[in-house]
Amino acid sequence: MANTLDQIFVLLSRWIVSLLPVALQPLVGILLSVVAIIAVFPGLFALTTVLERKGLGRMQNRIGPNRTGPFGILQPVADGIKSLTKEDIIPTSADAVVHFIAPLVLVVAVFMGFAVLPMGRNMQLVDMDAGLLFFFAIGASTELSIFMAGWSSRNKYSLLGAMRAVAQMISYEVPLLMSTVAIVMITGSLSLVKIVEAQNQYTWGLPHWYIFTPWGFAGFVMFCIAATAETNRSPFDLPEGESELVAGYFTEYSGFKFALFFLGEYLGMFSISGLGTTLFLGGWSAPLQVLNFVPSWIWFFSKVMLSITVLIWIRGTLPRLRQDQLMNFAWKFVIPMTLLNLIVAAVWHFLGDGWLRWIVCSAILLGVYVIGGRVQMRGKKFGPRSYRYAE
Amino acid sequence: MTPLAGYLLVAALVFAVGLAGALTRRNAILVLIGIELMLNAANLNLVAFWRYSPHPELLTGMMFAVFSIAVAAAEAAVGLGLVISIYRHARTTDLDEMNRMKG
Amino acid sequence: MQESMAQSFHCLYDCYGPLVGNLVLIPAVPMVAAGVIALLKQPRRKTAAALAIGSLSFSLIYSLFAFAYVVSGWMHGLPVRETVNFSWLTFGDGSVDLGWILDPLSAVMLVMVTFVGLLIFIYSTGYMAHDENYTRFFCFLSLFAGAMLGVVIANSLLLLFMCWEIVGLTSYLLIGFWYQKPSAAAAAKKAFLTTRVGDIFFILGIVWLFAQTGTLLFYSQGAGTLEPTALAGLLSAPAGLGLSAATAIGLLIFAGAAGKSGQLPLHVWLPDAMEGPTPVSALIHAATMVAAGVYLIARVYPLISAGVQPGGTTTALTVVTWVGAATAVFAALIAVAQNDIKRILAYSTVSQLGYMMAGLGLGGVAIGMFHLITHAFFKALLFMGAGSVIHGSHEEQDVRRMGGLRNSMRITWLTYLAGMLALTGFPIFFSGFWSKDAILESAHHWSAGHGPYFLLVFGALLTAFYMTRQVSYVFFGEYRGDGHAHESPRVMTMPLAILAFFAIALGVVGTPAWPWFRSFLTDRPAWFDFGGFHEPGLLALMLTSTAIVFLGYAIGWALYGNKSPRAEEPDALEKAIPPVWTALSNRFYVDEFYGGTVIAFYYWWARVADWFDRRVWGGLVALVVWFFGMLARFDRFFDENWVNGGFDKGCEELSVGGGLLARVQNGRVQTYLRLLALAIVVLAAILIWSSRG
Amino acid sequence: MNVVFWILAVITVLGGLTAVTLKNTVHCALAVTTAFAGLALLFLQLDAQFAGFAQILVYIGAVAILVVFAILLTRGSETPAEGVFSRTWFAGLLIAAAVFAVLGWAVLHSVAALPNESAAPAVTVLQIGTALMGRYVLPLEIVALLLTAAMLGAVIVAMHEKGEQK
Repeated sequence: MANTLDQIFVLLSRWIVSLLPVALQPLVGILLSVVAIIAVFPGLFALTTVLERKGLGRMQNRIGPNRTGPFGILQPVADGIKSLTKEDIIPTSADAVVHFIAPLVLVVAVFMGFAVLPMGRNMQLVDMDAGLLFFFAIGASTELSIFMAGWSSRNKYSLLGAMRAVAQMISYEVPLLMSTVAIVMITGSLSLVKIVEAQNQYTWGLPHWYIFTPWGFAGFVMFCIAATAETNRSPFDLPEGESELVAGYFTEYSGFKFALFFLGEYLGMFSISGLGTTLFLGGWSAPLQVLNFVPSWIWFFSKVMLSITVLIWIRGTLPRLRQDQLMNFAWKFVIPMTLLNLIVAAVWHFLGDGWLRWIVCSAILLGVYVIGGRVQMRGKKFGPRSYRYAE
Repeated sequence: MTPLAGYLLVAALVFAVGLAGALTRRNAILVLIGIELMLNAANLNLVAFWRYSPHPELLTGMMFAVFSIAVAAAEAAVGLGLVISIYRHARTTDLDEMNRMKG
Repeated sequence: MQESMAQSFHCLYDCYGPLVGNLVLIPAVPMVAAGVIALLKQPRRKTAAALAIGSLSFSLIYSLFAFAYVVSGWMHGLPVRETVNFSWLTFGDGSVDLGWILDPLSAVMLVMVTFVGLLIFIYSTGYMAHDENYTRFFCFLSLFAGAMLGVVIANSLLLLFMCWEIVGLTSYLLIGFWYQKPSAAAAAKKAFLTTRVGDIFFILGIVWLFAQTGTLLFYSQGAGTLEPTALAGLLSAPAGLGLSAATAIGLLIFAGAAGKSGQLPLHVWLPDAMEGPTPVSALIHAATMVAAGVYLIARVYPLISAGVQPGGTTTALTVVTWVGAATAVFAALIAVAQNDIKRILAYSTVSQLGYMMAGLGLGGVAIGMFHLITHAFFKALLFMGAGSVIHGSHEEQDVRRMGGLRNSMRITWLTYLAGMLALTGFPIFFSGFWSKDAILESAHHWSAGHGPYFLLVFGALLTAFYMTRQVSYVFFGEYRGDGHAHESPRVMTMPLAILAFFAIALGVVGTPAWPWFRSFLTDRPAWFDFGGFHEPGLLALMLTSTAIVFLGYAIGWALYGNKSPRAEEPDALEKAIPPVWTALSNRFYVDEFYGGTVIAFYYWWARVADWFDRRVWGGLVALVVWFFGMLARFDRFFDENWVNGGFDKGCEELSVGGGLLARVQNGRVQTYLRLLALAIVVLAAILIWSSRG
Repeated sequence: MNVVFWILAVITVLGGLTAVTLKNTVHCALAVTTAFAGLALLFLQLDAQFAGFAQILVYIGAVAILVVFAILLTRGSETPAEGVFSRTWFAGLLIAAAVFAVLGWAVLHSVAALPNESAAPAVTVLQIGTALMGRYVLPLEIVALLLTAAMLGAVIVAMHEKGEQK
């Protein structure tokens, strides 16, 4: 029972495909999954916008949207309609073609990223042998679209925003990649499916998720930082820092294109947190052996949503960085630490099983982090912060 | 399936186009772009020959391509850095005006 | 347990427990610590000390584990000798292997070195507290500790030699630690060079050994140099002068050991080494490094004693014995007439090392090593006590300007007394008694004559004498220094107390009744029975040595006891027998002798070489210069009149041609690129064309 | 003759052509990016997944961005007054054509000798990794060194005037 429930989507698609003539079957099979992805994630996107706006509202001591529908549930629908019906403005001096292409490229690229994410047992569009590489290759091409958007709309805010975004994304792509390489080293495969399966084992009912190893944990922290920067979310949201440059690279966008950008942003968020889940949090594997009866896809999506919530929480909590701080942080702290992580992972691998590797690896990491933190924080003063809540 | 010749012809064409770009454009950056195109054409040849070689499992050609991609990245970085610094000095990226080394 | 032991004992080439497999950590960790400390900034004193002490305590713990492992193996009747060997570099079909070893010898030595070392590290935090080069000091110290431990665990003569040299280096660095003192710098140089003399012989021995056996590993499953097959080969190989290769190599290695352990005639550097900070003297020049020579001999004992019949001896052993005995007495004599508290101890160290060597030569590894261990403890104790005294009486080193300190420095006094009694071999209660007694006993039983026996007994007498002299100078009478003495801080006295305890207690494991130590090193089971005392002549022997020691105390007390002579008035002994005194106080003129012979020769030779340079070579050079000068003149003449004309013409031609070529060189990248492409086209065309036909 | 190949080929070549002909430099950069993408897809066509993804990652992810940055930093996007083509563009074009002629001629001449399709090699990333760490470890190290040197060089070349400006 549990198994059928677990595999329900797979079985469903198989069944549908089996109805068709053989010639069409592979094509339709793929199409089905694509459609599923294209259907599911925008839905999630709608859900998330509400979540974010209400959550942020609570954090900032506001109510958040609560007019449309019960508790403002229908807010995204309203937004969607609004953005669709709005006039689509293209600045006269803008470079029309590029201005038009940019959002498409972004959305397409982001959607392609989902192709390799295993969202449940046997639930991935393709199990590519170089899945991780594919993911990053696709992710890299989003930068270009952002640049196109910024440059084409002939507006210094947009241009600045784009430049910032690109610089930031390039700088943080390195640690993002590095922090995952450790996992590739340990798993011995770039295929996300294999990586998840490697984590889907249990000792004493506890899972072998990589986050539960010293290097894995450190890598996860680094990954989160880099991912937040990669998706241009606060505290790394300089490219669209409202207070500095109106809305960054999509200042000049309106109507549906704007919606596309918005969608692209959130999809990027999903895909990156999906990747994080897959790499560190054991993908679709259950957190406890006893919970295995719950369908795998439920686990995957709940984990993704969890990490999204954390992202929202961070956005509600942390102040925005300055550009130089951003760069220094990337090149002087995150990247060295990810490099260190590689070494630690190697040590872990070569020390073989046993308690020794736990002690050694944790010792190295702790030592370096403490010292590094000291060096970074030298001469910086942190005073207490006082909040005042309205009753 | 496509014969090897097809790939080779495409590679040759891309190479020629790149060369033309490198030879005809004024802007140093575009010359660099042309050179990148030529490099890519070479890579395509490498990969194609690897694919059609009797022993593709030896990976030779593809490895070569991968390495040349890496080298090309380095080349682009340095080249563009040079262009920028030249621009700082001469306030131009026009190759016709960069003839200080004239004999 | 049993099986694992058995398995590990009959170990094949590279099967060993994790414990032995990682044994290299013991030296490695302090060395790494040294490296890290070297990178520290000077003000980071705490960090440096913490690093050094932490790393060494790690080594200590690890060594204790190793020791326990060996002991348990031995208790199960399965003597442990596990080696980890690996090939360091390979040439042709030969290869130089390195490796490390865990056996009773190295285990005991490991524990001793790490333990004493740790105490001395702790002590130094107090002693060097006011030195601004604190970090450098600890860097050197832990480097030394690492190298020394490397010497201990080495299973390859080459690895041992490497660490040996590092040890020598650190000793040099530490003796010259206060290099701003010219005397210290000189002493450091002297130590380095003198030990070099020994080391040259040593490496000769190593090379020879390698040439003979093709390996430098001590033990590797029957293929090692110390294992029967190799030894048999060495014995059979002649080396001229009626010596076998084994003997010759043994002697060469012994020369190296003599250099490190300050045996006659290479002892001159050791007393001067006292220019270094006192902890250094205690650690390097009393407890560990100088013992390295003894340890080396103990390690290669199978080689030196190759082909020995039970009860008999070999040439090498005889040499070792005689040198040792001679050194023992010689140094003791000199020690009688020294006034620098540390120098006295230094000479006493030399003589004790003599004892160890003699012990090795006479009674084998166990006896020599036992004295080494006990001596390490009480001599370290004495040195640190001396350091504490010096510290307490305002950097005063002259015993005549001290005195009466027994009241002002209680702990130091008591611990020092313990050390002194142990050194002189006060009966029953002190470790020194048992270890020295064992040596005397074996000397007494020695088949090849009684010479060493009498020498050593005389040495014992002298030891008792000069120690009494020193103690009564330093601690009795009334204080003659300036200011008034004060006790040293806790961090310095605490190690003293610990060491004192061991100086007393260690004797337990070496009594004839319970020769635990000896049986441990010789892989025999040990049991307790008083029958040990009933061996013929043993009790008599013990009584004799006791009598001798007390005689020494008596004379010493009679001459110096409780009276406090002024520094300027002549020494009591000098009043008694002036000529002897002058000879002794001038250390038998050994330094002067060397100065008169070796060094003078070098000076002379240098002068000759200098003259040769100036006159002969200088003249030649001048000649050549003149010749070329003439040549040049001729050339000039030739040039100006004939060459230039044609050359100018050529130049014009060239410049014209260059002008033409320069058209092409128009500084446009694309032009060059174009030419390049053209060339490619042409070449490719030619290629294809040729390939067609 | 399969369709995908031809589509990709056309995309690539067109991308290249537009890249070298367009007036606006940024457009050129974008066009050349499409050419890169086309080439990457051609690699995939040739079952060289790894090379293809590497191509995308490096060229589209890094080189294209670099080029764009360079263009913006050098104000290259403003089309110069005296035309985008150098004075001697005609010669250049001729030579390029000649080169293509020679190459094409060579290819067409050796069509008969060219090897035929062999079975698609099952090359896993694992094999590539082991090859990189085994047979190709020296080149790998050297390339790593080169990249480091290049990075440092580029940084220094591009910012050595910082001292004067600040």
